Amino acid sequence: MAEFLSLKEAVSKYIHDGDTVAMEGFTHLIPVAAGHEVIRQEKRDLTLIRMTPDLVYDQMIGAGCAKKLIFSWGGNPGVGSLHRLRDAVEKNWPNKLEILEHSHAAMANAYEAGAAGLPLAVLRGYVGSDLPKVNPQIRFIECPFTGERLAAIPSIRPDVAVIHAQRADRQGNVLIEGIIGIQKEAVLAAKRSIVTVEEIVDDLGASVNACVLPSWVVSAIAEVPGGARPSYTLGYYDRDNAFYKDWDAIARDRDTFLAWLKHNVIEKGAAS
Amino acid sequence: MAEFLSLKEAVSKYIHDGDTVAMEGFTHLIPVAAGHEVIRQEKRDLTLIRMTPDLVYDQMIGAGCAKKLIFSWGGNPGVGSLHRLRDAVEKNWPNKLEILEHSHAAMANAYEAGAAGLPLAVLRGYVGSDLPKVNPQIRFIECPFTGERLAAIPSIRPDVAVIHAQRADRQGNVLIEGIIGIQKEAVLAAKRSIVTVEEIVDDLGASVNACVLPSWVVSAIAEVPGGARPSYTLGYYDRDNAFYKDWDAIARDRDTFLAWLKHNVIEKGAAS
Amino acid sequence: MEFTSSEMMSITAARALSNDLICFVGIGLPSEAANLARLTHAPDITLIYESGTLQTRPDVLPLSIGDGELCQSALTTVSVPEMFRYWLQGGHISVGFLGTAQIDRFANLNTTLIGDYREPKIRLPGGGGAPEIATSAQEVFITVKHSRRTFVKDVDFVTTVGFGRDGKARDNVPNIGRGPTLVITDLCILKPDPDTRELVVTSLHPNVTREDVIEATGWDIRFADELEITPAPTHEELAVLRSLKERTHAHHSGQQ
Amino acid sequence: MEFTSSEMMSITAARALSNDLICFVGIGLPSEAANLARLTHAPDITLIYESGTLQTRPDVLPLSIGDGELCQSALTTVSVPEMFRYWLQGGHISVGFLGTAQIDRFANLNTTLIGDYREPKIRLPGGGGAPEIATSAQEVFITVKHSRRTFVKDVDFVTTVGFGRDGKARDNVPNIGRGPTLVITDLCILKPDPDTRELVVTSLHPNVTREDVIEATGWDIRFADELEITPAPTHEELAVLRSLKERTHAHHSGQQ
Repeated sequence: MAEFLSLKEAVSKYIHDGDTVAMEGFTHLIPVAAGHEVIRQEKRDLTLIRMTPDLVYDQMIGAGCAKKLIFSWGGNPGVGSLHRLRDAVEKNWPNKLEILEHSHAAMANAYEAGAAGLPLAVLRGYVGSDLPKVNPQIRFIECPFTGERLAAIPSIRPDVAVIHAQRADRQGNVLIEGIIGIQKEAVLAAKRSIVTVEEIVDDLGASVNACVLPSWVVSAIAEVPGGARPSYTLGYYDRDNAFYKDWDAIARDRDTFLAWLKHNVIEKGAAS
Repeated sequence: MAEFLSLKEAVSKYIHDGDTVAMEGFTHLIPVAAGHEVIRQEKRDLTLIRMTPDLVYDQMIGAGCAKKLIFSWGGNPGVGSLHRLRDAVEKNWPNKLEILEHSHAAMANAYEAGAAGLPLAVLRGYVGSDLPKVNPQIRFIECPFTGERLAAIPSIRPDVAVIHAQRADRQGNVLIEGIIGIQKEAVLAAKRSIVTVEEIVDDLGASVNACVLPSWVVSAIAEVPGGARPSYTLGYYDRDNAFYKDWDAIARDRDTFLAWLKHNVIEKGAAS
Repeated sequence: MEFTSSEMMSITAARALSNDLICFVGIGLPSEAANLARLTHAPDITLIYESGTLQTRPDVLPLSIGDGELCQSALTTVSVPEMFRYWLQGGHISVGFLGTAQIDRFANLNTTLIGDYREPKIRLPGGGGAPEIATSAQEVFITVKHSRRTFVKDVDFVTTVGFGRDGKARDNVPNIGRGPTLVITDLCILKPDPDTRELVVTSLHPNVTREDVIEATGWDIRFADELEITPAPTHEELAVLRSLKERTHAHHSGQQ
Repeated sequence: MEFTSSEMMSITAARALSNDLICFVGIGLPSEAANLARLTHAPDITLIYESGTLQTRPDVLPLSIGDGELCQSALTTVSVPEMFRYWLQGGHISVGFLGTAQIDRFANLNTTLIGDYREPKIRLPGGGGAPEIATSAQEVFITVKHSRRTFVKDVDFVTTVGFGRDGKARDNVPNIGRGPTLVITDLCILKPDPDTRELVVTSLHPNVTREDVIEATGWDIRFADELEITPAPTHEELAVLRSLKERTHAHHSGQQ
C-alpha cells in the first residue's frame, strides 16, 4: 500500500545515489517539485531517464545530480536548447554526462514493455537511422512468421519512477487525467515509485475507464500543490509558457543558472 | 469516414464468404444482432475469431457459417459447454470445424500487436503447456538482451471486425465504456469494421481519456438498440443471465437448436 | 451445523486468503471463495477479474468474469490487453485462483479435452487465462472436486502447467511464479512436496477418512506425516456464504 | 500584400493539406501550417499531436505538443505508448510533418548534432518522434528554412531517414510509408525524383530566383524542366495566419 509522506521524506526514503530514476510527464504533469527536492538533497550519480528531459532535468543536470541520461528529445519545446544539458554533453560541465539516445517511439515501447514485465520491446523502428550506430542497446530481430526485420530494445525498468498526478484518495489510489503520457507505464515498470499530487480527497471522481493507479503499485504519495509548475496540471493550473521562455536566458550562462538554483531551489526548502 | 448504414446493408457490404471475422466483446457488448444478420445472410466458410466464442458463435457455428474457429475459451460462462461448438468439433455437425486454440493472454497480445501493425506478438506464455504441440502458430524466440525464452505468435489482423458500442456521434465517432475488453484493438487490427450502437447522438459525452474510436478507423455504423442482447450494454440494459442458462438446453439438441434458430433469427428480419 | 462438501471447499479456500493479497479470480468456486474472504476476515483483499476490473467489490457473485457489477464496483476498468500485459504479466498478482477438469500428481491441469486432441471424446472450454495465470501469478491456488474423474494418473492434455509431467517444468525457468502452492478439494487440502513437487495430502476435512481420499484419487496418493484435520466451517462462515449465494441466485434469475 | 518568407512557407505547406488527411503534427512551423489549413480550406482535416491528443482543434498554436488546449479540444487523449503503437505504427497517419536542422539531397534529416557524435560541436535536441514518423506515416512533408546551413551536401548524422545516403534505404523494406514527398522551404518547393529520389526544385516562390536557391544550397541542386512559380499568399491566407499567430502570442505571453 502507498505510504503518505512529505516530499522530503519520500525523496529521502525512495531515491538513493546511483539509482536509475524516471521522472516522467509528457509536457504535462512534470514532477518538477520532486526534481527540486532531489537537487536539495544533493543526490549524485543518478541515471536520469526521460523521453523529453525538459527544464527539470536541465536543472538536475546543471546541479550535478546526474552521471547518465537516457532520453529521446532534449530541447526546450518551442523555445530552443536545454543549455545545461548541452554544457554537460559538449563541455562536461559540471561533470561528464554519459548519454544514451533513443527515439520517442522506442522509449514509449521500452516503458510499455517494462510495465509488461518483459525484457525487451519490439517495434518497427530506426529504419535507415544512424542511431543504432551510436546506441548499442538497439538490436534487430527477424519475425519468425514473416521474416520482417524489426528493432528490439531493452525494456525500461527503473529503480524508481516519480510522477505528478491530479489527486489521490485516502486509500492511496491515484487519478491521472488529460495528457497521461507514459505515467502509468513508468510507475508499473519501476521497482519503487513516488507520486506527488495536487490534493488528497475522499473520492477521486474517476470515470469508469479513467487512468487510476491502485495504491498497491505506489510506494509513496506526497501532497504537493503546484508540484508540476512551470509545467501544468489539467484542471488545476496552466503551463507557465512565459517561464519556459525565460529559462533560455537563465540557463544559458553557468553563473546565472547557479544563482537561480540557489535562490529558487537550494534555499527554498520543500514542505517538510 | 464511417458510413451510416442499416445492419443489413453493413453486413452485406462488409462481410463476405471466406472472410476472417472477429466479433469481439469480452462478455460485455457482444455484437449478437450482427451475428444473427450474418446467419440470416447465410455467410459461409468464415474463419471466426473470438477470445470467448459465447452464444453468438455457438449459434453461427450451429448455423453452418464457420469453417474455422480461433479462440481461447469456448464455454457458456458459469453454465457449461457450448453444445453447438462441441457438436462441430466432436461430430463435425453441421460441418467440419477446424480449430486453432490459444490462451487468453496470447490472443489479447495478438490483437494488440495487430492494432500496432506488427506481424507478431511476444509474451511470457505457454510455459510447460501442451498447446504449442497442437498449435503450429506458437513459436519461441530468445531475447537478444537476456536470453530469456519467450513465446511468439502471429498478430491477429482480421478481414473484418464487428463490435457493439454504447453510442456514436453524427460524425461517426464511437464511444465504448465499461468493460472495453479488446474492442478497440479488434477494430484497429482489421481491414474493415462494423460498429453497431445503441444510439446516435449529437455529443458522445465522453470523458477526457475515454475509449473513443475516431470515425476514420470505422467502415460502417448501424444503429441497433439492444444489439448486444442477451449480452449487455453498460448504461442501457443488463445481461440476460437467465437466457444464458436457458441456452444450455436449447443448444444441447440439434432439432431444438434449429427450431430456435428458425423462430428467433431466420424469420426475424434485422431492421433493414 | 450441517455443511455440504462444496461449502467446505469454498470456506477452506477463503481461509487461505488474506487482506494484503492481490487475487486474480476465475469464475465459479474461486470467485465464491475470494468474495467470501472479502466479506469475512479479509475485507481489504484486492480482487481482479480477467475482464479488466481492478479492485472490484461485487455485492453478488458474477455469473461471468465480465458481469456489469464487476465493472461498476471496480476502482477502474482497464482493457483486456492491459490486464494481461501490465497487471498479470507485470507480476502484480499475488494469488491466481484456478479450477480444473483434470489434475495430476504434479498439479498439471487439463481444461482442454478428454481423449485425443484430433478427435476428442469430450471437448472442454480450453485454457482461457489459466496457462499464463499459472506462471505469471506469484503463486496459484487450485480448487477442484475430488474424484477419480478429476484426480487422474496422467492428464489427457497439459493445458496449464503445475510442475510438468516430471515435476521439473519450472526448474531454472526465469521470471515465473512459484506455481501451485495449495490444492483444495471437497475432501482435503494438498500441498506440493518441496523437493519432488508431488502433491501430498496435508489436511483431511471433517468426517473424511484416508480411504475416502485414496478411493477418490487415480494415483497412489501420499499423506503428510502429521496429517491435520481441517477445522469445520464456523457459523459465521456458513451464514455469510449462504447469504452471498442466495443474493446471487435471486439477482441472476430475477433478471429477464 | 507584403509577406515574410516564413509566412510563405506556412501558407505553402498549408495548401498541400486537405480535408481527408490524418496529420501527425510536430511543433513550430508544421503546427502553424496544419492549423492554418484547418482554419481555411481544410476545416475537416484531422490533427494528431504526439502527446496523445487525437483529432484536436486548438484555438491557438501550442507552444509544445503537450499543451493543455490540445487535450481539451481533442476527441479523446490516449497514452503515449498507444499513440506510437496503434495510431502511428498502426498506419493510420496519412501525413507526418517534420522540421529539421540539416537536410541532404536524399531528404535525410539531422536533428541530433553538428560535428562528431562523441564530441559534438553543437548538441541538438535529438530525433524525438521523427525516426518513426518518417517510416510509419504514409508520406512525409518537410518544412525547413533554406540556407547552406540547413541544405548540406552530407548531413553530420542521419537521425531520420529520407531515402538514405544512397537514395536506396527504402528499397524493398516492407510495411513502411513512401517517405518524403514534399519539401517546403522559404525559397521554393522540392520533390524527390521518382527514380533517383534526389530532391528537385519544382517551384520557386514569388521573387525568388534560381540563383537564390543555388546560393542557398550546399550541393549542386537540380531544377525541374518545367519550373513553376508558387502562387503568392492570398489576402485571406495572410489574414488568418496573422490572426492565429497574434492570438497565440497573446495567449502564451499573457499567462503567468
